[in-house]
Formats: sequence, structure tokens, C-alpha cells
Amino acid sequence: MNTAEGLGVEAVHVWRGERHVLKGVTLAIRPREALHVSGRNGSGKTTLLKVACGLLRPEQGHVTWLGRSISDVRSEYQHALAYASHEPALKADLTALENLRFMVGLKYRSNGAELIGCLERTGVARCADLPVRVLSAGQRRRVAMARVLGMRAPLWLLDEPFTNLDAGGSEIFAALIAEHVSGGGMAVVVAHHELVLPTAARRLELPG
Amino acid sequence: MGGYARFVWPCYAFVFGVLAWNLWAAARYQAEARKRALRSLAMSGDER
Amino acid sequence: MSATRAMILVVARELRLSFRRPDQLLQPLVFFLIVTTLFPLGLNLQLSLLKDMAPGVLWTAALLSSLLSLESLFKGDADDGTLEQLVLSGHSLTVIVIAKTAAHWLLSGAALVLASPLVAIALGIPVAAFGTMFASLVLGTMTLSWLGSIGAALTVGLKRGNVLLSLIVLPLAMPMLIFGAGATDRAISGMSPAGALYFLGSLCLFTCTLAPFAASAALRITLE
Amino acid sequence: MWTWFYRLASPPFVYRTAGTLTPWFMAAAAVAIGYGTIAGLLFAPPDYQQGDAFRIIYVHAPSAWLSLFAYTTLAVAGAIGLIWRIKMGHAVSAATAPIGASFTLAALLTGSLWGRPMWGTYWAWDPRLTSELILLFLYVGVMSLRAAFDDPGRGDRAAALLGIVGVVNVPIIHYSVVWWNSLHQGATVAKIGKPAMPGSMLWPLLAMFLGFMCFYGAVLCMRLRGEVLNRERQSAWVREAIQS
Repeated sequence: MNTAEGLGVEAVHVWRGERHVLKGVTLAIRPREALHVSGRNGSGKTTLLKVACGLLRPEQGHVTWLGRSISDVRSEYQHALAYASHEPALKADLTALENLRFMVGLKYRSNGAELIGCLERTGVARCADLPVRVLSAGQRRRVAMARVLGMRAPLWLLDEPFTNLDAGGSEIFAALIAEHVSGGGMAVVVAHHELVLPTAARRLELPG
Repeated sequence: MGGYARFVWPCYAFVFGVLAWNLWAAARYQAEARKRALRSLAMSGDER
Repeated sequence: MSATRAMILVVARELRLSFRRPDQLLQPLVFFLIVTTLFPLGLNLQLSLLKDMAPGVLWTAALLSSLLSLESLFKGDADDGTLEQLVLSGHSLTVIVIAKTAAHWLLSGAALVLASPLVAIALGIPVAAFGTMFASLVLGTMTLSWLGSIGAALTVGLKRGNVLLSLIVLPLAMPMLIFGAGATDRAISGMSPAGALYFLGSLCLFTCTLAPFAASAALRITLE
Repeated sequence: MWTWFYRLASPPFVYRTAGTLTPWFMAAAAVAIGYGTIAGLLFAPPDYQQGDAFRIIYVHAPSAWLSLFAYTTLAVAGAIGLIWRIKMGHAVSAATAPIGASFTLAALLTGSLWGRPMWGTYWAWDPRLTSELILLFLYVGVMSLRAAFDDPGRGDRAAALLGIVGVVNVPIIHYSVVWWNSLHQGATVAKIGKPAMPGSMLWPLLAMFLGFMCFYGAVLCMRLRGEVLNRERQSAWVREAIQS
């Protein structure tokens, strides 16, 4: 598999204490590709995503970005990726817009209008000036997705993005992922249940 | 012991106690690790 | 995107967050006042003793109350997942740690220094010694914040991390307690506190050059 | 170039070598400690100042030395584990902590028993003993930090980092305590350990140092074998090693 164009995870092994969580997982993803990672609880989906982000160093194997090890191109790689963890990663005491402005602002100088545009696309623009603590779990998920949009990153790594979403929200997210991928982006989506990604997404089923 | 016996002897007793504890604890630690390794070998049957 | 701008952003966010929660900002200060009240009451009217003990009391109380706020240094961000985002922000983790610790010092250490005259007057520390007290407290609380960032980073993922945090940080903080209280003590008794202050200054410089690296390494370990 | 280094750190090699070394260390320790104890208690002349109380240093000084030596070992081994990702470094670090802590306790207790006749009190906040007490806190911190993690790998690395921070701090702590002590009392009355001892006093002391070091080596090897087994439970070589 050619991984010089995108993200490559090669024969990664991770142990969590006694447990051998990832047993030689290999995946590659290039522009215009989406990958749906599924598997039972405890099969290492989140761990795999953390390894792909560089948050977790695998005991064996390595992760490459554009053909180079991510530890060599750390800053460049981090600018190219938008990661949405299982938690929405929002500060409850800040407003939705402040949350976005800070996190996106760490990557590049953002402007408010563009960020509101991102909130608009996930359908939560009217929550922009509300503190996150008053938002529902689904609304928080949407704000987190707006942050992913705001990062302008070619590579999306999404951990269970559809949790807590209503039917409308799931449709919006699926459409956003499809749009991102068809526009030349890459997406790795972790979801334990069946989901309908409009694009022809490849599947990776983790055993265990 | 020139009047110091009540300080000297407890010192030696305590230090030899510490030496003995170290030996006992290390031997026990090793034996337990061995037992656990045997158990996990018996359980898994096969190595990684 | 420069590291300086990232630091300014992080510090601004920390300040904004804590001003949204003024009660949490005030709690360590109130704790500081309460602890210093305990000592005179415990000494049973032997207030002459208090004068000799004043620097020690002041410093122990300052140490304990800044320890109180240390736990939250990384914990809040780790619990809600923002710490992972910070790690992936494209900036060196050390830069983030420096910014967060500096903000923590502004909110705990600097606030303590501002509150210290109140306590000092109550403990009978002469006004002439205030200058030394301020200087030593500034350096001491800074050192503690840096040392504490290592401890907070090491215990961030643990369930009962706060007791462990004290267990880890307090022994390391003993030198600054010694020099800080020593400097204040010397200033009260009219001797030159310069020696102790120099020690304190070099301790502060030493920890603030090395601790951010240790703390960011610790965060990488505990975040995995 | 580094292959010898990694071979040295391979678990089966460590396991076997530790097993081979244990009896030798043990025998040497028994001989040296036996000689040191008998000669120190019976044949060494009493000190002209401290009388027979000085005999406590035959057990105190080696314990105190060992407490520092073990902490340094803990930090260095931890650093090796942390930097080169060598698991055996962490194994040595984990094995050494309880041993070092126990000798720190021994040094503290013998020191204060020695202090009672010398200073008239069990605890005079002598700088050395105070540093020793703080060292005990450092040991407790490292050990509890390691135990607090569910994932042994992270516990190892966190403890290693704390060990390194601690070892940098040990001299700072010691000198600050000495400075603090000089402020409160003049010259300390009497200190353990003097230069220019006569041979009949010195030889038992040297024998005790040697014996304690060998004892430490033996106990470390024993614990290390346990650590290696715990860490490598699932590897193939363990099966052969423990079933034979």
C-alpha cells in the first residue's frame, strides 16, 4: 500500500498492561478516502485513533504522514489533522464561540465570522454565545464538529462522532464528512454501530 | 557496652531485622511472581 | 503561529476561565487565612511564641494553600478532553505547560502575595520586613508552581491524585520553605536576608528552566 | 554498536544472570557482615569520646550509604528505562525502591538511637538525619506513584520521571537543610564518622560497607527476577525458564 500521500499506520502493536489491545493493525488512507473503523467494545478503536494522532506511542510499528514518521514531522502533522475525541473537549464555562476561537486560534489566526459559519453548518449557530454548560450533549457534539471544520485540516480523525446525535444531526455529519472527502480530504471515523456514510467508505473491522 | 548497651543492641537488632525482612520479602516476591507466571502459562496454554 | 502568541492565548483563556468561577479563585486565599488563624488559637495565648513562629506559619500556610489549587492545574483539561487537543495543537507541549503554569501562578501565587500583608499584620510581622516577605513569597510561590506542575502532571490521570500530589510535591518543596521562611525570619530580626533570597532566587531560576520539560514529559506519560 | 547494550538488557539474560549472581553476592555478604559485626562489637576499641555508642556506626553508616546508593540506582535505572525504552531499566528501578526505603528507615532509627546518648534527645533535627527523613518521603512518593497506575507501563515511566526529579533535588535538599541547621545551632556537637580511625576500628566498618553492598546486590537480584517474571509473563522464554 502506498502511504506517501496520506496517513499510514503500519503493523502497530499496543499493550495496555496485560492486555494486547492492538495486534498488528495496518491501515492506509489517501486523499478522497474515508475509513470506517468498527469493532466491539474494547477492541481498541479509540486506542487506534490515539495512536494515529500521535497521542499514544505504539510499542511496535509506526505511523507515517506523507511517508515520514509522525515523530519527525510532529508540528506539520498536527497542523494537518483535526481530532475529535470521545469527549467533546469543550470548556463548560466558556461559550461555544470562545471554545472554538481558542482551539482554532492555536492553529492559525481565526476570524469570528468564519467560526460562526462553521457553527452554522453543524446547525448550532444560535448557541454561539451560550456557555457550553447549558448545551445538551448532542449540541456539544455539534460544537465539537464545528471545531473540526474550523481547523481546515485535510485529515479528520473522529471518535464516535454520532453519539448523542438526533437523526437530523447524523445526516448533517454524514454529509459534512462526505463533502470533506470528496473535496480531497481524508477521514477516519470510529463508530461501533452501522452507519451510512454516503461516500464509498472502506471498512476496517477490529477483531477482539 | 559501657552503659550504652540499651542503644547499641536495639540498633543491631533492628538493622538485622531489616536485613532479614529484605531477604524474606524478596524471596516471597520472587516466589509469587513465579506462581503467577505459572498460572498465566497454564491459563493461556500458548504464548503470544 | 508563534509560540509567544500561543502562550498569550493559553494564559488569556486560563484567566478568563477562572474569572468565570471566582469562588474557586478565592477558596485557596480563604484557606490561607484560616490556616494562619489556627496557629494562634492552637498556641493557647502564648502569643510571644507567635512572633518567633510567624515566618514559619506564614510559609507553611502559603505552601499548603498553593498546593490546594495545584490539583486543578491539568485535571480539568484532562477530564474533558481539552488537554488532548492542546497536545495536538501543533505547539510544543512545553510551551503549553509554561503558559498554563504561569497562569496558575498569577491566579494562586500572585494572589497569595497580595493577601500576605493581612496575614503578616495578624502574626505581628513588622512592616519593615514586608519587602523581604514579598520578594521571598514571589520567588517561593513561583518555585512551588513549577515543582507543582510536575506533580500535577504526574498525577493527572489518577482517581485519588490529590493526596499523592502532596506526597510528591511537599518533600521537593522543602528547600524553598527553608529559604523563604529563613529570609523572612532574618528580615524580622533585622539581619540581612540577602543570602537566603539569593538561594531562593537561584532555586526559582533552576526549577523554572528545568521543570517545564519534566512536566511536559510527565504529561506525555500520563496522557497515554 | 549498541547491540551489547540491548543484549545486556534482554529479559532472559537479566533473569539468568541475576539467578547466577545471587548466591555469590549472598555468600560474600554473609562473610563480610559476619566479620564486621563480630569485629565491630567485640574487637574494635571504644571511641575516646563516644565510648561504646560509636559501635552503632557499623550499622548506621552502611545503611545510610545504601539508602542514597539505592535511590541513585533507582533514578539512573529509571532514566535508562525512560530514555531508551528498556524495560529492564524499569524493572531494576522497581526492584530497588523497597530495599532502599527499608535501609533509609534503618538509617533513621539507628541515627536517632545514636543521637539519644550524644545529644540527649532522639531527634535533634540533625541535618543528615533530616535529609534522610526527606529521602524516605521521596521513596514513599515514588513507590506510591508507581502503585497508583493501573497500567504498569505508565506507572513505570511516571515513577522513573519522579525518581529523576528527586535525585536532582536530593543535594539541594541536603544543602538547604545544612544551611537551615547552621542558622539555628552553632557547630553540631558530634558527627557520625570521623577521619583518621585506627585500623581496628576502620576494617570492620569497611567490611560492613562491602557486606551491605553485596547484600543489596543479592536482594536486588532476587527481586529483579520477580520483576522480570511479572513483566514477561507471556513471553516464550519464561515457560522454559520456570518449568525447568
